[in-house]
Amino acid sequence: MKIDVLYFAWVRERIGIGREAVETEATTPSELIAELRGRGGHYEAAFADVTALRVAIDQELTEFDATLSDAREVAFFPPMTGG
Amino acid sequence: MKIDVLYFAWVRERIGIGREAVETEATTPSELIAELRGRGGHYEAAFADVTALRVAIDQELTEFDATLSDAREVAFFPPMTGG
Amino acid sequence: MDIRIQSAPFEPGEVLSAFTSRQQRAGAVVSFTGLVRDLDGSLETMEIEHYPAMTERALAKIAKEATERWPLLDVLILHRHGALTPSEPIMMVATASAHRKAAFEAADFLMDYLKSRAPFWKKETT
Amino acid sequence: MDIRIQSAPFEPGEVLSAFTSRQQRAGAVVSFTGLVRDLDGSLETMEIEHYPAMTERALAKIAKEATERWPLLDVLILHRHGALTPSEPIMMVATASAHRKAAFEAADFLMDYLKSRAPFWKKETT
Repeated sequence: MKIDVLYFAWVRERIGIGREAVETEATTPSELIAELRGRGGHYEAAFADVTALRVAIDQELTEFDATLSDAREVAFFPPMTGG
Repeated sequence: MKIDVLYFAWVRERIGIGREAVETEATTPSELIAELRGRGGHYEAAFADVTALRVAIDQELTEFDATLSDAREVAFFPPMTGG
Repeated sequence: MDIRIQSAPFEPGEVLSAFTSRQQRAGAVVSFTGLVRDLDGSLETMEIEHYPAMTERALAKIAKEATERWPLLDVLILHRHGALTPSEPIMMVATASAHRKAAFEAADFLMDYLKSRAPFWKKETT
Repeated sequence: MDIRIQSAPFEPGEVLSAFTSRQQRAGAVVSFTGLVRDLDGSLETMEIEHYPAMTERALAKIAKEATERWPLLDVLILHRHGALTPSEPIMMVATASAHRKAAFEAADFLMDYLKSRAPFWKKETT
């Protein structure tokens, strides 16, 4: 399936782009991260420490082992610092 | 000694005046209240329940057994309801 | 420190804007505004009596107590007296601090203290 | 409920005045304003990035959660994104309730929740 993958803050800066369409068979964000890390380089650097990341599926904060079925958009970003 | 005695809110309404000069030998607000109650009438009604009252000496909240020595102004009023 | 006791109406937004714009190092500004409530639609006016010689002193003491307990950069207390009508602002406190927690806790403390220690008495006329 | 996400500057006082004057039954209005801090005088700009498709939804959810926990009459959340300079207001929350305690607690809760659940990221440039 094809998913839009979004990156924000230093995740975006390390990877070098803010959004890309990814063809994947991953069933969870964790599996998707494993695939992306497999690309090496910037991706490996960006996803080196998953505990420093948060994930949203279709604009809802969720867990890394949540299901990706029917997901259209997955976003990875560091802890939020609004307010 | 001569003390200015002030009344606020329903204490003022019951007694009928907001301020009066009182010649007294009272050494505490409690003793002053006893003297004022002795006048009877409105004073007795106003001071019937001292637990419903607060007292300030020279513009500082204090206790009914505080000392009146050097006091220039004593005020009696119900619990405050500002804010 | 800014203490105001006045019979004139005030606009909470104007007070907050002036307070906020004079902060140089604050990261957090909290304001509380108390409004005249009309519970059942029958309130015509509220009259607030106070003890003029004591009021300013009491409010300054309350503000000082707050600045001793929390790292505040600024404090404002404004309280009206005289006749007020429903929905009108009665009083306001504002606190400025580097951090949110101090600003919130100090504003809450000011309100508690002000309700129990400042010589104001409300009287409602229906 | 009033949710605003904007790059334009805002005047906290104007927001508070509009919020306060639209209250009919409230007795208490609490506001929190967050300002850009410049700790050592070296901050030139702060850039706030956000996740547009998620932001409004997250803020509405936060506001709804507050209204379910406390008896609020109104809630406002305003958050800027883009470039900000020192001392500028970053964001604001306001709550209105019949009683002080609910207004204070809900505003504090909104701030906690907003800091941990709303997709904003600050980046400072010195």
